[in-house]
Amino acid sequence: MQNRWGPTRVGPFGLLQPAADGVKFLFKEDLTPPHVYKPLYIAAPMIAVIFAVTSIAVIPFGNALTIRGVQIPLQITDLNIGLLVVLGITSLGVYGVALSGWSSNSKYSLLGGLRASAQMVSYEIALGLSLVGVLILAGTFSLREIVQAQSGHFWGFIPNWYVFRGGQIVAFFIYLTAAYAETNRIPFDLPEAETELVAGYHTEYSAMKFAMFFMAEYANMITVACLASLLFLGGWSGPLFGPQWMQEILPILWFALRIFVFLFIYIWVRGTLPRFRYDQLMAFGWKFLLPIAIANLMITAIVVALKP
Amino acid sequence: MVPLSYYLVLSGILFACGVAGFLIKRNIITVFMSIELMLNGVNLSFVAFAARWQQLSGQVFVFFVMVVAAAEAAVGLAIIIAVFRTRETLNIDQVNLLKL
Amino acid sequence: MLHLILFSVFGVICVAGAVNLLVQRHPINSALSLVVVMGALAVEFLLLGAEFVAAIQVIVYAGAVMVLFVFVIMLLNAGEEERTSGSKVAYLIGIPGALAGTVIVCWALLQHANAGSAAIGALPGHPRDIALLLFHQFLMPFEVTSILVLIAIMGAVVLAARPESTQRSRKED
Amino acid sequence: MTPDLHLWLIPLLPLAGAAINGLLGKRFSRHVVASVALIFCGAAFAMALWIAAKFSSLTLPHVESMTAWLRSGTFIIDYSFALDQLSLVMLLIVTGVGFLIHIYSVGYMWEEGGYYRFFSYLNLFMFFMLTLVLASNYLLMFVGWEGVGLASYLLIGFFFLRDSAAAAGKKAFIVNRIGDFGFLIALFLIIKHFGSLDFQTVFAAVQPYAPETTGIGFLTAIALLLMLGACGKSAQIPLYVWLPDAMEGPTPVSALIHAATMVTAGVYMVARSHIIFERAPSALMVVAIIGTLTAFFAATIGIAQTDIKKVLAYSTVSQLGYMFMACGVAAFSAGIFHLMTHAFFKGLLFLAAGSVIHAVGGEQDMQKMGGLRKHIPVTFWTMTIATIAIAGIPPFAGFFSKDEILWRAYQTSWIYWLVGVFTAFLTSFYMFRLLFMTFFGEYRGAAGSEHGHEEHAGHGTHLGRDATHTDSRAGAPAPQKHGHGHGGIHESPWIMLGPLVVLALLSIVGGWVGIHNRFANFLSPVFVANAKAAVTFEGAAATPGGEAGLETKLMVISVAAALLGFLLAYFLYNRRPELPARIAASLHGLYSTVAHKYWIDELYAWLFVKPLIAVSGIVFWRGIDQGVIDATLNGSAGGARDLSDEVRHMQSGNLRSYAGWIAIGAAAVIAYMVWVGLRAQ
Repeated sequence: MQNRWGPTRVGPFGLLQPAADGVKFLFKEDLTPPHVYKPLYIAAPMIAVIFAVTSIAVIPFGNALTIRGVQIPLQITDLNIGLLVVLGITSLGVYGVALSGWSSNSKYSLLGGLRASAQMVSYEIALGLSLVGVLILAGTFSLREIVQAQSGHFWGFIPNWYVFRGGQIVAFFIYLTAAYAETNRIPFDLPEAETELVAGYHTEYSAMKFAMFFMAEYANMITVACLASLLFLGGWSGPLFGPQWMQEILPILWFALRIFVFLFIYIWVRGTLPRFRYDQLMAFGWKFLLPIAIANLMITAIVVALKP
Repeated sequence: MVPLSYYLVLSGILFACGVAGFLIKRNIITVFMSIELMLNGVNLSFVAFAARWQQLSGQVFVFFVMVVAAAEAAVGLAIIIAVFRTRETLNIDQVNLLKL
Repeated sequence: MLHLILFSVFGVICVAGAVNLLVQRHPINSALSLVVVMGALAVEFLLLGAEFVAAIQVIVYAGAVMVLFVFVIMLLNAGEEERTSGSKVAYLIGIPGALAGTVIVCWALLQHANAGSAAIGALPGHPRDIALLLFHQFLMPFEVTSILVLIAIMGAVVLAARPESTQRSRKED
Repeated sequence: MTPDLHLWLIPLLPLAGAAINGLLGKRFSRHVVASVALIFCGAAFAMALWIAAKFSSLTLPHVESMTAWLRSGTFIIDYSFALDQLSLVMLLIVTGVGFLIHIYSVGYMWEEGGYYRFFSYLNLFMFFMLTLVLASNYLLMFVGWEGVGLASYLLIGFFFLRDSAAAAGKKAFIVNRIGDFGFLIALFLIIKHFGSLDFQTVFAAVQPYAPETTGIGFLTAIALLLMLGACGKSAQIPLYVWLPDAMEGPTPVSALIHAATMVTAGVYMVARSHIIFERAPSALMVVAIIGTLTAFFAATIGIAQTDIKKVLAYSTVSQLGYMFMACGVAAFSAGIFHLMTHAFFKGLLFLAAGSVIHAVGGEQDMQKMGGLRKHIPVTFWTMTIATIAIAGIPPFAGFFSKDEILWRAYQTSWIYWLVGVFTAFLTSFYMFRLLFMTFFGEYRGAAGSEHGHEEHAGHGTHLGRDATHTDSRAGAPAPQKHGHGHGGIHESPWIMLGPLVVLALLSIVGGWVGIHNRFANFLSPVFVANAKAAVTFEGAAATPGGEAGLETKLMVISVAAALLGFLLAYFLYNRRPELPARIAASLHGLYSTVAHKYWIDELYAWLFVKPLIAVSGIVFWRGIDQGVIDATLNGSAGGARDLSDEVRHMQSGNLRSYAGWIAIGAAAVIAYMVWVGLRAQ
């Protein structure tokens, strides 16, 4: 772990630093370099952030909250095909990266965009396939039902999470790896590898447009963490205690805790692992993750089929 | 309630746009996209007919069309890359060696 | 009524996207218009109840196939379309033919088809039902398609791979 | 419910061997090739024995149908195999003799190129022959029939580098085609009249017909056409010319295909179709006449031949004539009996001849042999046994079967008998002539012998390995071991002698099964209709005891004829070897006519081949092919070219133009469909 200390000037322990950064971005001069293809140059960060944020729409945060007799489902909309929608919308996020790279009319950006699109399309397959094992076990696409299928314990104390069941721990790690690649995080951050491509696809961006890419990236990280929690770690389940209102609130806390852990791992990995080479990245995705994911899928399917 | 023929007409228009694209576009990639557009139009008619006859097989067929389209896109784009590599052009009017 | 409004709105978006595909001269704009068309079509599918198809439409078409297109456009650095006129036939015969065909079909559909009408979600296509169809009634076509895809993958790899001669010379460098 | 015997396995085993050797044999060593061939062939033989062991428990005929082959309306052909007494006998002969000859070939062909090819062909032949024998319908039989023809063609032309071998292969194939043509038309006639090719169905349908004693009906036509096919396959007049030439093939092939099995397929087919023949007396008469004539005619040619294998070839033709004579007088079981004994002794003769040829280094001319008795005793003794057997001297195998035939022939007409006996005399004469010329007297060969004697000591290890004759025959340059290669006259290795001995035993005892008509009784269920038909046809076929004395008399006469032949041969070729030349000189014209096989080949060439070539050249090639067909085609092609020259401008190579044409076409189709649809409403 060799991460530097962050700036500590703003607020206690520098906690307000993100807010300060945001304000700073808003007020910086919004440069538009010459020779860029303007419509897409402007649209690209929007696309990125829009899709990143939209995909959270179908993710449930907990059971319905009952406040003064009014039931508030902790989810914007519950779809039968919730998981597919998440996957679909995240898959559209590629456009933001790819288009920004192309429209910047800069070789670094273009290379970054190319890398990003190839990488994200490739790893999306492994990502999707790693989830299918869980889907076979749960038998539904609805995220809420998947979470409900994970309630309870087996052997008395181990929670019924899919990460512990049916060998899906393999799928979990495939998912985690592919998710890092999907969100362009270290060790798969080749689209923005600063040692090779200056800053990759967002080299030519500044001010709030630049910030939007980062918003999109972190939003995607949170989405991915949400999905991991929901599919593998039992969603918002956890010990409930205390008075009524606390029992209402606690699931949200448990869910947030899981996401926090995932985000922590993100940063942890960033500090630990070096970056892949591009051909290694592709070979890893196609020749290692994908076969394992398919094998996991086959085995799970056979086990489920043979189980009476 | 929307008459299903509206859906079919929409599908027809999309298909016609695809045909027109094939006829007037010069860029191979765009021509290829026109084909995808046609396939999409057909997909819509499949789904509409599925609703008309209350038969899910119509929707299953959309699935097949998509798979074929994806395969076709992969091969087609590979061909386009190969063509570009040898002829250094994407203009379909200049890729016309297939004649007597 | 809501159905009609939604249908019209997204139908118009569809057609607008398709026309934009034709009008735009830069392939990347065409590609993005096509993505819009596909997204709007997905909504039309949803209106007819085909939720699974809609999701797949977004994932496969918009998320994968079109990304591939964009990728190739970027890779080949395809520029503005040249306005060459290589084919008189396409304009003199093709366009009128396509127009005539479309008009005839649309006329026949609007005037003489009794296709009935559909409410929102006319035929719910749950993934489970579709899967049952796919893996029972359509198992054979499904397997055949999978072989097709396999062949397509291999074909794409072979076609897009650099010719061996250049590969070798690159290694020697 | 009879047990499932898996009859299909029997033909398929050799096929598997053929496939393995044919596809992979090139990489195998000779040992592997030989063992593969032997294993699969031996397995078929073992299976045949197993079936024979279970035979008594079967309900006959035992038909096993694999799967449908052709289904066209009511016309159904299955892949089905049938087993009855007749096919069991054939099965045992084919697999047994075939297996022995396989063993023999391992040694005989050891030094040849294309070893794997040879065994692949040989196994292929076994497959087709077994298909032929086991088939339960005419079409499957025809498959085997054509297949053995193919295998025969391949094996005759095995040394394809020699022109004569290739030509002989072609000749055999083409002459056979003429016969097959007849067979095929017969099949068409059968389909037309009975709507089936299945043996049981057809025969059941034929059963009610009365013999066509007056006039010639379709049964006679079918029978004659079948006979034409049999003539081709079994080398009968007028289609026998291919068989002597077929001796170009390796000797084991001559033994297996052109003596023991394939050429008897015609006899088998006639016997199998006996119900049809019995109802066509005039066809039967034709069969008998052809058989008798062939027997006599070929025997006379055999007298003057000097090539050891040619003598045997004409002898085969002659013996086949006997079999047809038997069939012609409705003594089918006698024919099959002779077929069996003939398979033993003629196979043995050929193998022994091969051993002789092997011994003298590839020489086939008997005039250059002589005195071999001392050098190759085993071969000599086995060959002597075979010669006695074929001459018809009791108690050897040939006596029983030939006597049976002659007896039955006599019952029909004494002319057949007379010719038959005279032929027996000739047979005995030329066979002993062969024996004396080859094994007695002084060695008349080249000087190679003394050369060989010098190296006699070290020779034993090279037994069978130095068959340089085969190299020279294959047109390949002689190998470097030429020095000691030509070697002396030496006995063949035991892998070749073993089969000789087994066959010699069979040649001795093989005929004993015919004592007291046991063989005929065994086959009688197959020829059960025989007796009835024979009654109507002949009047008094059922042998009453009173005729036994006559039978004995005839037997004595035929044995006497054989002994006479032996004595004459002994006198001419052992006592007074200079005499034959003088006789030949005094009978100059007759002798050369016989020696040149009555100029039949030349006659055929002048009568058929030349006119055919001329007619083909002038009428078909110049006239029809060039004048009509080519002119029409070229004319239309030219027209098409001119037209397309105009239209090709549509083919601009521009994709968008193509799309334009498609669009307008699609619009037209859509318009038409909408119009039709609306009109229907």
